[in-house]
Amino acid sequence: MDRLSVNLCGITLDNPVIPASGTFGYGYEFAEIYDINCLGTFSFKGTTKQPRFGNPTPRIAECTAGMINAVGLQNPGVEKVIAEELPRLKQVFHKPVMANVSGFSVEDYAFTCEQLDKEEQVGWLEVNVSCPNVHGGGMSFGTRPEAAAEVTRAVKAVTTKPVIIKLSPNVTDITEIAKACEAAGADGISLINTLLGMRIDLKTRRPVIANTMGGFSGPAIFPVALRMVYQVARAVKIPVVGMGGVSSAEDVLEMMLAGATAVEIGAQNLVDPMASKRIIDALPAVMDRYHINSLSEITGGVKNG
Amino acid sequence: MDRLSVNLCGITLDNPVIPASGTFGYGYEFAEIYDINCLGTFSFKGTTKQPRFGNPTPRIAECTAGMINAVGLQNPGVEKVIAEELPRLKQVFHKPVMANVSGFSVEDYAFTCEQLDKEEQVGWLEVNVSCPNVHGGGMSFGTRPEAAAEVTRAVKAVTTKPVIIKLSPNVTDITEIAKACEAAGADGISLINTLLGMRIDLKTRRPVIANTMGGFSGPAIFPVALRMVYQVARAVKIPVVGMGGVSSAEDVLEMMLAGATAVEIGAQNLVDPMASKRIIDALPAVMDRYHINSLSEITGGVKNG
Amino acid sequence: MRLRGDTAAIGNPGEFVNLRLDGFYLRRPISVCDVEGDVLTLIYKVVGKGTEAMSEMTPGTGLMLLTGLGNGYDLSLSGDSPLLVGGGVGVPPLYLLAKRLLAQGKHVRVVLGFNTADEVFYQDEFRALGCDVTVATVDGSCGVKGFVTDALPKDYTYFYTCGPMPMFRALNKAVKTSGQFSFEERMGCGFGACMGCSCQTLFGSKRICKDGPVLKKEEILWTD
Amino acid sequence: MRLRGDTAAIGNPGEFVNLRLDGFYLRRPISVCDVEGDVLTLIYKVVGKGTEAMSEMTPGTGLMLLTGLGNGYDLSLSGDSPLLVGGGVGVPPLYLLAKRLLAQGKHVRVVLGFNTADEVFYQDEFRALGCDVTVATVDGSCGVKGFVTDALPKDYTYFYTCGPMPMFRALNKAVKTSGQFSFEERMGCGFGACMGCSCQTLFGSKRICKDGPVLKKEEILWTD
Repeated sequence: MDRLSVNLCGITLDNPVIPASGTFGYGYEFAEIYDINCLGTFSFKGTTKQPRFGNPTPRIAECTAGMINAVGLQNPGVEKVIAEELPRLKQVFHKPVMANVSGFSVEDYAFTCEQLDKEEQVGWLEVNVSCPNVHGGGMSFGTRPEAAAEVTRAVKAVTTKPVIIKLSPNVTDITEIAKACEAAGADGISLINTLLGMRIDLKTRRPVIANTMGGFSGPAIFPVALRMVYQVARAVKIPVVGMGGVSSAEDVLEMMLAGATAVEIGAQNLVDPMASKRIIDALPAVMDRYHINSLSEITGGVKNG
Repeated sequence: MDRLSVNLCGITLDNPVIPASGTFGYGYEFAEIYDINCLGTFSFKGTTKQPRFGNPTPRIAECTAGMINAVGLQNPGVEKVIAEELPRLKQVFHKPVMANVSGFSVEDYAFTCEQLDKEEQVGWLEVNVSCPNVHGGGMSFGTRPEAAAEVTRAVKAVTTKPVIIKLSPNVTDITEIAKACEAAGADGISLINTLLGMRIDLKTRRPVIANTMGGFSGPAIFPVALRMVYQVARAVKIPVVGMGGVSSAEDVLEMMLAGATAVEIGAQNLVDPMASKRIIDALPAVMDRYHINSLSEITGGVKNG
Repeated sequence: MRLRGDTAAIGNPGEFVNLRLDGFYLRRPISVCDVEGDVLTLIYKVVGKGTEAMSEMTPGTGLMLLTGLGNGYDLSLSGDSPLLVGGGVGVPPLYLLAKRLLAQGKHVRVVLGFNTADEVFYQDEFRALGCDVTVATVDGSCGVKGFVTDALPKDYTYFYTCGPMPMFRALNKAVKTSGQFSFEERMGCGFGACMGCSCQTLFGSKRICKDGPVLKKEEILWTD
Repeated sequence: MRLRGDTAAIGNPGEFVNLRLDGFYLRRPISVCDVEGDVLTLIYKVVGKGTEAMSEMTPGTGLMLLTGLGNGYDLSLSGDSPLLVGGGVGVPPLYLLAKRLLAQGKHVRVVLGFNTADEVFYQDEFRALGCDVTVATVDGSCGVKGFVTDALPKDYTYFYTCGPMPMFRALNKAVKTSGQFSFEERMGCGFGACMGCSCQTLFGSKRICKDGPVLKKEEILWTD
């Protein structure tokens, strides 16, 4: 087994680096820039039952060491994703892919996951119960343990592939929600989704984001993400996928020591399209510097303070 | 009325700039560097009933655009603060000061506030129900509406000065807690305290902070702070004091447009001892640039997106 | 701002580059004004902290940028005498376009709109290329008094434009032919990944950064 | 690293400066090695990204720093023949101390400890000042084989030391006189405001950055 490879819910990844949903489209924009088969896998654009245009623009605001987005789950809907996007994705990426799913009702989630579960290339279902940018859905499922558990149960009932629940950091106690998902049958937990943030344009005195608030991501949120990954990894027995502001190989190692089995790269892909590849290429030398032989050994390896 | 002055709970401030508790000691370290009477006021080091040494070191970790601290409410205890610190403070600062109070029980809070309320120079009591760095107290009061309300009621019952409750951002819905404090008689709300964060030292594989986690502050958290100030300002009728990553005059204006009556400056005082003075000096020119005549007019002035 | 580097990826006029600036998380998209060999010319207006930082850069400073972004203008539809209409900061991308059209032997008419005389720029450069240039200023301090729509020539075979939305709306009503509009929007990535700059068109949603910034008159969905 | 600027605030040996580095939020505290007129000498070891960035600075670069931080060593207690004990990165602040003590006509003995010969630095500079210098290396590749405690002279009137905690503990047991230790701790502000670097002493809590970094033997509370 290669020193970079890890096992996520029974599937071996060549490395733990996974571009996060919403920052990597369905892969082809990046495939024009580099061969994306160097990735462990990637989580494709959040898919819903119905097509969605998403929120009005502006959808993007810049912040110190980060950005706010309020895209609002723009996607062509699961039917079109299966009919048009996945075949194109298959042309440029030849590994199991992570299917990211959002919904507005328990039935939505179950329906969309059931469809994607049947797709050969789908290796994992990442169920997003934490989108901050849609009303009457998304995050509301991720802020109540019972609701998150209900979605988990409904999805598990109609799927065969590993189900990873993606949690929101905008909660008082994220371990409660993680434990509820685990008890409901989740095969893994991924966190954190974006922090709810806001900026105001002093010139216009209006929120920079048309939707007023949005999801804050980037290096700025890394310490919060690392803390929550650490807390959740100690609260559950299922694998944890860590994300939130990861922008270097060092960050990947820190996430893994905190308890992550694999690590997603989000906003950094947007400011540097080569970011995920650069991080993978940098890993061996950085591992050497910190005397890490094999990545699979360090998950949760942080010693007590 | 001067274009910079604002009124906080019945007391006029020459300007809305307030160094935050824990970043300004009792004032004299800064008084050696500049005349701190230029400040609107400042919130002194969090005071408890009993003396506290605080947490083991290291207590500080650096992050991208911010820092984590886990000082743990080090202070000489309310008796010594009144006997030794306040007389020294009086020598260097000649305006009403904000007394920051923490506790481990409702009785603690009430006792300490009652003592400080009697001190002539104390203008406001800022009750910290949100310290992330102490166990079995601090933040736990700030994460449950009933608990925060109970502290508020107990303090109000034994004090005469305006009581401002300082809230934690580490909650699912901060407006619930703010509303509970308002209903319990709070005269104002200040937010946000630090976000709970963590870093791991790759060399030692231990948390950088001896206490494992700590409070994350600095420019990185500004978008989260601004969002919560906006939410709370719309949820309550009492004044809101905004803080969290404020490091420029522009940030002050953004906080006020979001709904803040006054603005606290935290971590920035530590990396630039002149920060609060610089921000005050910069305000008039920045106000001109954005056609702001008087600061007291812009609180909550953000238009809908 | 003039930059020297690999310009191979820059194809059509109307494309943009995305600049990485120290101390800023997101890149800054700037339209290509001109490219000659390995020299890239960008013209920008200082509107925020980012462009302010750009204006303070000293010659010789290295810059990281992504080039060849966006679709750019389609020259094949221009006809013999295309009309180029630029408003304010929308003027620069039309320069390379004019150059290319002239190189194809077209007769290029250019109408440039500004608020006032002090804002007028690049009219001489367009004339030097051999374009037939008309300037309009809102206050009449230079050229025709009024908006670009008050300065349109009688006949032209096609139009290309870049400028603010109000100008686009007025122009869309005033023009007699088909043409292409180059749009602006706040972008996340600038290469089509984040869906941050999507807009609705008559033919579904398009990403300004990848499917645009240039859209054809026939596909634009005009709101209000 | 040598810096030119206002050094007026720098008083005692053992004080430190706090450097602001681009791209890093917290300042970097570095002990003063020497100050001559307006020239400040700092010696640091590259241990993290911050010191790495410092090592990549080109001469002529401007730096913002707070000077005159910390209490520094108290020279009045040195007696006629003080002993200076430095371990690794703890060596630099002893240089200015030695200089000042020699200027007062003291006979200065210096013991410098390192792991191995390649790490040895500044011994010649101390000799050039006129100190009586002994070097100890753990592997014996230079000077006495062993720790600084294996190289202590028989008699001295007082000691001053700076180095790692294990050396402090050993030294504390080995010394025959009173003396002063200069401590290291992760700091927030560096000027006494944040309580980030507090330590317990026999006389209550002290802030390494403001009440320290130098503590007297008699006040130190030894824990491990």
